Amino acid sequence: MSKATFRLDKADRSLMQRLFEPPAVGKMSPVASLLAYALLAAWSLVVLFPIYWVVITSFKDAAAVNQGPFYVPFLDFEPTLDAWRAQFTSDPYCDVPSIARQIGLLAYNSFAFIVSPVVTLQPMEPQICKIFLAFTNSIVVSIAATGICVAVGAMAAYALARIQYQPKIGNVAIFVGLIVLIIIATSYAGVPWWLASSIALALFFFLARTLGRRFVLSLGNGDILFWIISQRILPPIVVVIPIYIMFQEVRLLDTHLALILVYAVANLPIVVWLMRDFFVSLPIELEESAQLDGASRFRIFWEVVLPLTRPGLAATTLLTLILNWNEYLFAVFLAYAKVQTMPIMVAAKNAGEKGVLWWEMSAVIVIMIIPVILMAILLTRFISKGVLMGAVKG
Amino acid sequence: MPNAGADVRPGGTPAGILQRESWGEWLDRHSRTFFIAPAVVLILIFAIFPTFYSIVFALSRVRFTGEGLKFRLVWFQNFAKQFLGNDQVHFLGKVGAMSWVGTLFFAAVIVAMVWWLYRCTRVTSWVGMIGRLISAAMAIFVAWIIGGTLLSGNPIGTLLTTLFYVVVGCALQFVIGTGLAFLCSQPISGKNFFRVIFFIPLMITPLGVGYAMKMVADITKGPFQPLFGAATVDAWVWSADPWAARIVMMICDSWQWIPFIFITMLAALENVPRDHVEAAQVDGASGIQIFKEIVWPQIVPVAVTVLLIRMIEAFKIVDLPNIMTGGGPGSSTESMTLHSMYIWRANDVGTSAAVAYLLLLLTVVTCASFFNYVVLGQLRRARV
Amino acid sequence: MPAGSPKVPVKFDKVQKYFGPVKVLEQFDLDVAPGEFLVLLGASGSGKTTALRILSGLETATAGRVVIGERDVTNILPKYRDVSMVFQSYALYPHKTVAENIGFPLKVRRVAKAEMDSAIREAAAQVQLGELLDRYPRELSGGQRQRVALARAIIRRPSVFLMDEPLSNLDAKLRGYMRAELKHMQQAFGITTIYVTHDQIEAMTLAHRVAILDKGVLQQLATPAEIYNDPANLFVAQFIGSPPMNIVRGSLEGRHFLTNGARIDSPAGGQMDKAILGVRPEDCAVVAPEDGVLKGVIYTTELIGDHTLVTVEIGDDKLTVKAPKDINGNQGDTVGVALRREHLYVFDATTGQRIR
Amino acid sequence: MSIYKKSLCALSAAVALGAFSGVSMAGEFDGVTVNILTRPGYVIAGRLAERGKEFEAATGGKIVVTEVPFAEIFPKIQNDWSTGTNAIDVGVFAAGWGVELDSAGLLEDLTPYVEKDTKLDLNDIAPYFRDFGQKIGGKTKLLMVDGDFQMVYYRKDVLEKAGLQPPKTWDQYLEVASKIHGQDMNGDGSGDYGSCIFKKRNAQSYFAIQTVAASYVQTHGTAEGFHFDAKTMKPIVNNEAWKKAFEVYKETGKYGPPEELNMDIGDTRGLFKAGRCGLLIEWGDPGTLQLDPDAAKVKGLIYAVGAVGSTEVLDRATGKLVPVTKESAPYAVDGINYAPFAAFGGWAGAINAKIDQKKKDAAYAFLSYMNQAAQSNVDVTIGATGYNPYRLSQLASTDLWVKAGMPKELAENYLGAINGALNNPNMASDMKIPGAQKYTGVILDTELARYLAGEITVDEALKNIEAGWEEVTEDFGRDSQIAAQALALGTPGN
Repeated sequence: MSKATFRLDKADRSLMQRLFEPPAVGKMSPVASLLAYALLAAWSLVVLFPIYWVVITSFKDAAAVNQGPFYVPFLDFEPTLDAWRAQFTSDPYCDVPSIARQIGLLAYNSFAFIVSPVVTLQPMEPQICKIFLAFTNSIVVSIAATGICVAVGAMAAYALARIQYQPKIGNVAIFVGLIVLIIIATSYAGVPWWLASSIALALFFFLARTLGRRFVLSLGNGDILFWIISQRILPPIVVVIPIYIMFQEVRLLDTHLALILVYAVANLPIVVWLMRDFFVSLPIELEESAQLDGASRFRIFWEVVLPLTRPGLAATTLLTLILNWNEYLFAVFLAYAKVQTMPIMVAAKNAGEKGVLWWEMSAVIVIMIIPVILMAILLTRFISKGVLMGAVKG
Repeated sequence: MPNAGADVRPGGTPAGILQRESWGEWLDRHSRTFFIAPAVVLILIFAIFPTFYSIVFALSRVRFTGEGLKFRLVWFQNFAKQFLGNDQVHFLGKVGAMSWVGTLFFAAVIVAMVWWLYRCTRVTSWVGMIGRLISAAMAIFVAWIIGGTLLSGNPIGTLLTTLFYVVVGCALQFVIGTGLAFLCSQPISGKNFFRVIFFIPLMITPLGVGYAMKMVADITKGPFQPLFGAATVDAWVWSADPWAARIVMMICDSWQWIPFIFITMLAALENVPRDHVEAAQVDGASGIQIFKEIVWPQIVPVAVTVLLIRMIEAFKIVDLPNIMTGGGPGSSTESMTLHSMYIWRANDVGTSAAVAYLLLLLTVVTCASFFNYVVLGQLRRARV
Repeated sequence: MPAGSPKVPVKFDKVQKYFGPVKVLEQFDLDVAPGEFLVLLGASGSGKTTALRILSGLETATAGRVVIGERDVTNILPKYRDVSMVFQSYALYPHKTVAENIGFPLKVRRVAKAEMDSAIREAAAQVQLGELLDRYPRELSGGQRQRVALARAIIRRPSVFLMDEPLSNLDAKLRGYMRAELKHMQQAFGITTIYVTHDQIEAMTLAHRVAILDKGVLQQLATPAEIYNDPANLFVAQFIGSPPMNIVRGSLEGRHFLTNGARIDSPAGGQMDKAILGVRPEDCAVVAPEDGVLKGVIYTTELIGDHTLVTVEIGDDKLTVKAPKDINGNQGDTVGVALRREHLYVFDATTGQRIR
Repeated sequence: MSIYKKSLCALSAAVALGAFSGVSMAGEFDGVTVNILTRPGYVIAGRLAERGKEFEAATGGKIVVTEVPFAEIFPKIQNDWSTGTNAIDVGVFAAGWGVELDSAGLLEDLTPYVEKDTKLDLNDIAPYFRDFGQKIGGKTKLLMVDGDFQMVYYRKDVLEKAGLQPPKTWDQYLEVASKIHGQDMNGDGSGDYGSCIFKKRNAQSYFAIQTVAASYVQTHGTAEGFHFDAKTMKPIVNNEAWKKAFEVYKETGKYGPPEELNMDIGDTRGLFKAGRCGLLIEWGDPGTLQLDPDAAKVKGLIYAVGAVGSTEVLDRATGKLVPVTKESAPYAVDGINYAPFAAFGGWAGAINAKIDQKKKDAAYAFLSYMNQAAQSNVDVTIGATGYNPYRLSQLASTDLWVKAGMPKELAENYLGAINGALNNPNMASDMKIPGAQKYTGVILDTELARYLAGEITVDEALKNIEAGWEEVTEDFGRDSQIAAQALALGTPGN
C-alpha cells in the first residue's frame, strides 16, 4: 500500500505566486487581470477607431479631408454640417414639403401593401429624395423580408422538430429530372416558361402518385434539415444571374416584392437552424397536453410553442433583420431605380468625378449604421442569455 | 342516448356524428404538409432552380438581343477557358516551371493523400471512399497550383487568393476570437460592456466596413499617414504591393468577422459546467492546466462547428476587395466572387456563371471534407 | 490498513459569510477532531454547503478564520489546502476515462506515470471499480459514477475529505449500501471528513458528531445519540426523527405542564405560561380513554409494516403515536394517550430553547 | 381611436391623394415621366436633375435621374432594354457604347426628331461629334451633352521654373516628368509628383493607355482606326507600337504618386487640385476644374497641350516601329505624328426604342433642351459639371470662358488645344463596335492592370489582349464585326 501522501505543501506566497496566482477562487491574479484589461481595451480601440473615423469624417469638409489626417474635432479641424446638409440639399426634391408628401405616400403604400395581396407597391412619386427613398426602401424591404423569413422558417423548423417526414428518394430524383427538363425547354427550345413548368408540375404529381408508391428508400428529417441548412453554403453569386433572368420573365425586376422574396430565402437557412434547436429543447408534454385538449396543430404552434420560445424568436428576428438590412449583392443585381436600398446608395456615392466625396459618403454610412448598432445592442442582450448557444452546439 | 331519429345531414354518416369537415379541420389534417411546404417551395424556386439554371448559363455563350437571351451551347468551353485559356493566369496564377521547393511540397502532399486514402480503406464504405477520393483529388490539385505558383515565385490567381482569405483569415480570426472570448470569460467587471462593443462590427453593413477601411487604410489622407512618414515621393504603399494588399484585405475582413467567433466561443466557454472547473481547482490544477485539460476539450466540438460556419461565409467575400482596391494591384486581391462579378459586368454571363460554379465546387468540397473529417471526428470523440 | 497518514484537526473560528446584503453564515464556530467524521446537517439554504465551500477554498469567508491542522488557510487557494471534495453532481470530466478521472489529481502534480498507474489501480480496487477503468463516465451507472468520484478523492490521501451530499442522487437501496461503504472506508483511512447532507438518517448513521445548522446559525453540535435524545432546542428536536417529534402547546407551572385541561408532570420545573411539550411518537402509547394522560379522537391510522402510526387529535393539536401493527382503532374512536415521563422534553415557546 | 389619431390619418391620406394628382402647370408633357439612368455624382446626374426641374416647370414632364456606379450603367441598360423591362427610358452614357445597343435594335432613331427640331441648330455641333459622336450607321441615334477627348495638361509655372518646354512627344513627356518629379509644387514643403495618371483597375484607366498608343499606331487618318485591321478584324495589338505605349505608360508610374495603381480619376483630380501634379493625362475637365474654390493653388496654372505625338510609328506590315516619314505618317507635323484620342466619345443621351411615343417625345425634348447652345454653353463652363465643350459656338470665342472666370491667356490655350485636336484629320476615334465595352473595359483594362502590377510581362499582356479580343470577335461573329467597324470608321460626313 503506497503511503506516500501527495501533498503540495506551500511556503508563504512567494512574490511570483503573489503576482501570478489568483488570491482566491473567482478572482484573477493582479498580473492576469492587468493583462486582460489591457488586451480588452486594445481590442475595443481597434473596434471603435474605424467607426470613430467614419463619424468624424462625416463632419469634415473637402479641405479637412484632403489636407491630411485630422483626428479630433474642434482641435484639429472645424467640424461642419454641410456633408449632412448636402444629403438633403444636393437632391432638388429633398426639401421638407416633398418629404412630408412622400411619407404620406409611404403610409398609403404600406396600407395598400397589407390590405391587398397584390404587392407591387404604387410607384412612389417619381422625383423623390434619393436618400429618403433608399432609407424607406431599406426599411420596407428588410422588415417584410424578415417577417416572411421568420414566419416560414419557424414553421418549417417546428415541422422538422416535431413531425416525421419520409420523402422518397425516387420522387426527389423525378423532381430534379423535371427541373432540368424545364430549363432545357425554356432556354434552348424557346418554350414559354409558364407552359413548361405547369406541364412539369402536372407530370410530377402524376408520377409521384403512380410510380411513387413503389419506391422504398426514403430520406429522414435529418436529411431535409441538412438540405435546408446547406443552402447557406451556396455562394449567392451562383444564383444571382438566374434569379435576375427569372424576375425579368415575370416583369418583377426593380420591385419591392423581388427583393423581399430573395432576401427571405437567403436568410431562411439561418432561421430554420436556430429555431429548430429552440423547438427541440421544449418539453414535448406541453404540446401533448394541448393536443389532448383538442387544439389543432396550428393552434398549438401559435399559442403554446411560439410564446415559449419568445426570446429565441426575438433574437432570430433581430439577427435576420440586421442581415437583410446589410444585403448588397442581390440589391446590385435586382434593384435599378425605384427599389434602391441604402447599401446601393453608399456605393453610388463612390464614383464622384471630383474625387470621392469621403465626407458625404461617411454621412450616408453613419445614417445606415445607426439603426444597425441599436439592433445589435438589443441582440447582445439576448445572446448574453446563451440564447444562441443551443444552435451552435447542435 | 343518441337521438336515433336524427336527420341525416348530406354527407354525414347515419350516426350524424361526423358533420361536414370545416376547412379548419381539413387544414389541420393536412398540417403535416402545410407547415413545411412554404419553406420548401421558396427554397426550390429561389435556390435550387436557379442553381440548375446557372448550369445552363455556365455551359453556353449567352448574347443579349432584342428579343431576350440567345443561348449557344458550348459545353465545357467556359470552364476550360479558366484552366487552359488566357484566363488561366487570372484564375490559377502563372503555373510556371516548379521550383524544387514547389516539387517537394507537391510530392509531400501526394504521399500524404495516398497514405491517408490507404488508411481509410479499412474504415469506411465505398460511399465514404468516393468522398475521400474527391477530397484527395482537390487537395492534390490545389497543392500542384501552390507548388507551381506560390512556391516558385510566380503570382497567384483568384483561386489561391480566395483560399488565402479563407484559410489564413479564418485561422487568424479563430485565434483572436477565442482569445478574446477566454479573456471575457474570466471574472472581470465590465464584461457586458466589452461584449456589446465587440459585437458591433459584425452587424455593420459590409459595404460600410469596406469604405471605412478604405478611409482608414488610405496612406495619403488616412489616420496612419504620419506612420508612413511625410508622403515622400517614393514611399512604400500597401496598395501597390500584391501581398501587402492581400494582408490588409484579410485584416479588414477579420475586423468584421472576429466578433462572430468571439460571441459563439464565449457562449461555449460559459456553458462549461462550474462543477468541473471547481473540482479541478480543488484537485490542485493550475489555471493553465484547467484550461488545457478540462475547458478546452469540452469546447472543441463547438469550436470546429463555429470554424466550419465561418469558412462557409469566408468563401463569399466580395464587398471588401471590390471597394478597397477594385481587385487590387492587377488581380492580386480579387476573390472568385469578385472575379465572377466583374465578368458579369461585361455581360459575359457564360464565363461568369462558370467561375461562380467553380467557386461552388471549391466551397462544397472544402466544407464537406472539413465537416466529415474534422467536425464529425471531434463530435464522435468527445461524445459529451 | 493504511496507517500513518497524519490525522488533522479542522477549526472554523467565528466565520461569517455575506452574499451581498444576505447573511449566509453567522458567527460559525466549529472544531473538528483529527480523524473525525463530522456531518453538517441542515435543510437547504441553511448555509451548510457554503461552510463546506469556505473550508475547501471555493468561497472566501467574509470574516473569521479557517484552520486546517495548524495552518490558517482562510485566504489560501484550494490546491494548497490539501483537501479533496466529492461533489453532489460528482463533477466527473466527461471527456476523460475513469482511470484518467481518478488519476487527474496526480497528473496535475506531475507524478511519475508508473506510480500514478499503481495508485489509480489501488484506489479503484478500494471502491470495487477494478474492471471499469477505461470506460467513459457516460457509460456508468449512478452508483459507479459516485464511486469514481470517491476514488478520485481518496487517491492522494488528503488531510481532509469534503463531501457535498454525495449520496443524494442515488436510489434508496444503493444509498444504504454506499453509506456502509463510506463509513467503513473513513474508519479505515481515519482521514478527517466533513460530510454535508440534508438527510438525517445519513447523519445519524455516519457521523461521530453532527452539527445542525439552520439559517446560518449552528443549532447544536453533538453525537447522534445526544441530538436524538437530548435536543438543545425545538428546531433540533423537530428536525431529527421521522415521523417528527409531537409538540403540544400549553403552560408550565412548577413541575406540571398544563394543556387541554390535562396536567402532565414534566421532567423540568419552572414557571412559564407559554411552553411547549415535546414527545416522540415511540414514547407514546394508545391506551383506554380513562387511563391516558391525554384524551383525544383517532384522526387516522397508517400501517407502516412493523408498526402502525396513529394520529390522535387532542383539542387543536395532533399527536402521532407509534402503535403495534395489529392495533384495532378506527377513525373517530376516542382514546387515551400515555406518555413515558422520562422521554418528555419541555421548550420555551418563545425562544425554542430546551428547559432542562 | 382618439380624435387626434383620426385627424392624423385623414391628413396623411389627403396628402397622399394630393400627390397623385400631380397638379402642375398644364404643359405639353403633362403626367409623362422620363426615367434617366447615368453615373452618380453632381458631375452628370446632378446637372441633369437641375435642368430637369427647369424642364418640368416649362413643360410639365417629370425627369427622374437615377444613379448607378459607372461600371454598371452599360449592363443595366442593355439588360433592361433587351428584355423589354423598360424601367429606363433614357440612358446617358459614353457615345461609343451606343453602337452595341443599336446593333441589338434598342436605340430610337432620332433623325426625324432632329429635322423637326428648330431650336437644336445641329450644325453648331463640332463635325467630329455630329458625325462620329451622334451618328451610328449614318443615322443620328444620340444627342451629345458633353464632348470628350483626352489631352495632356502641364503646370505652366513649374515647367517655366525648370526651364522646360511643354512635351510634344511621349518621350519628352517622360523626360519632363522625370526632371520635375520630387519638386515642391504647392509650397507645402513636401515633394510632389512629376505626372498623375489614374491607373486603378475598373476605373477608366484603359482610356489613358489608348491616348498614348493612338499616336504610335494611327497614321492614316481617323478612318484607319488603331484597334483592328479593317479587313480581317485581326487585332493590331501584339506589335512594337502597343508594346512601346505600354512601356511608356508604366514608365510614367516612376514619376507618379506611389498609390497610382489604386487611384481612380477622383483621386488624381483631388491631387492635381491640391497642386501636387506636374503633368496630367485627362479629359477636358481640368480646364474648368481649376476654377473651383478648392483648387485655389492651381487656378490659371494648368495649361493644355493640343496633342502629344511620337516620332516613331507602326509599320502595319511588319509590326515594327519605323521613324516618321511622309509615307509612314502623312499627317505628321514636322516629324511628329499626332493622333488626339476621342476617349469615351463624350457623354450622350439615347432613347429606348420600345417605350411609348409620348415618352419618346418628352425624352427627345429634354435631351434637345440640354444640347441646345443656350443651355450647354453655360453648362460646359461650370467646372463642377464635367461637361466639356462640343459646339463650335463654345470653341470659337474665348469671351464665354473669360466670363466664367478663366484668365484670357488660359482660355486661348485651352480652346486652341481643343480646336487643334478637333480639326486634326488623324484624330483617333474611340472603339464604336458591339462588344466595345468588353474589348476595352474588361480585357484591355484587366491585362493592363496586371502588367502594371508586374504580374505578367508586356508580351504576355499583349498576347492575352489579342486572344481575348479574338474571342469576343468570334462571339459577335467576325463578319458582323467587320461591317460594324467599317460603319464606325466610315469617313465623316456620309
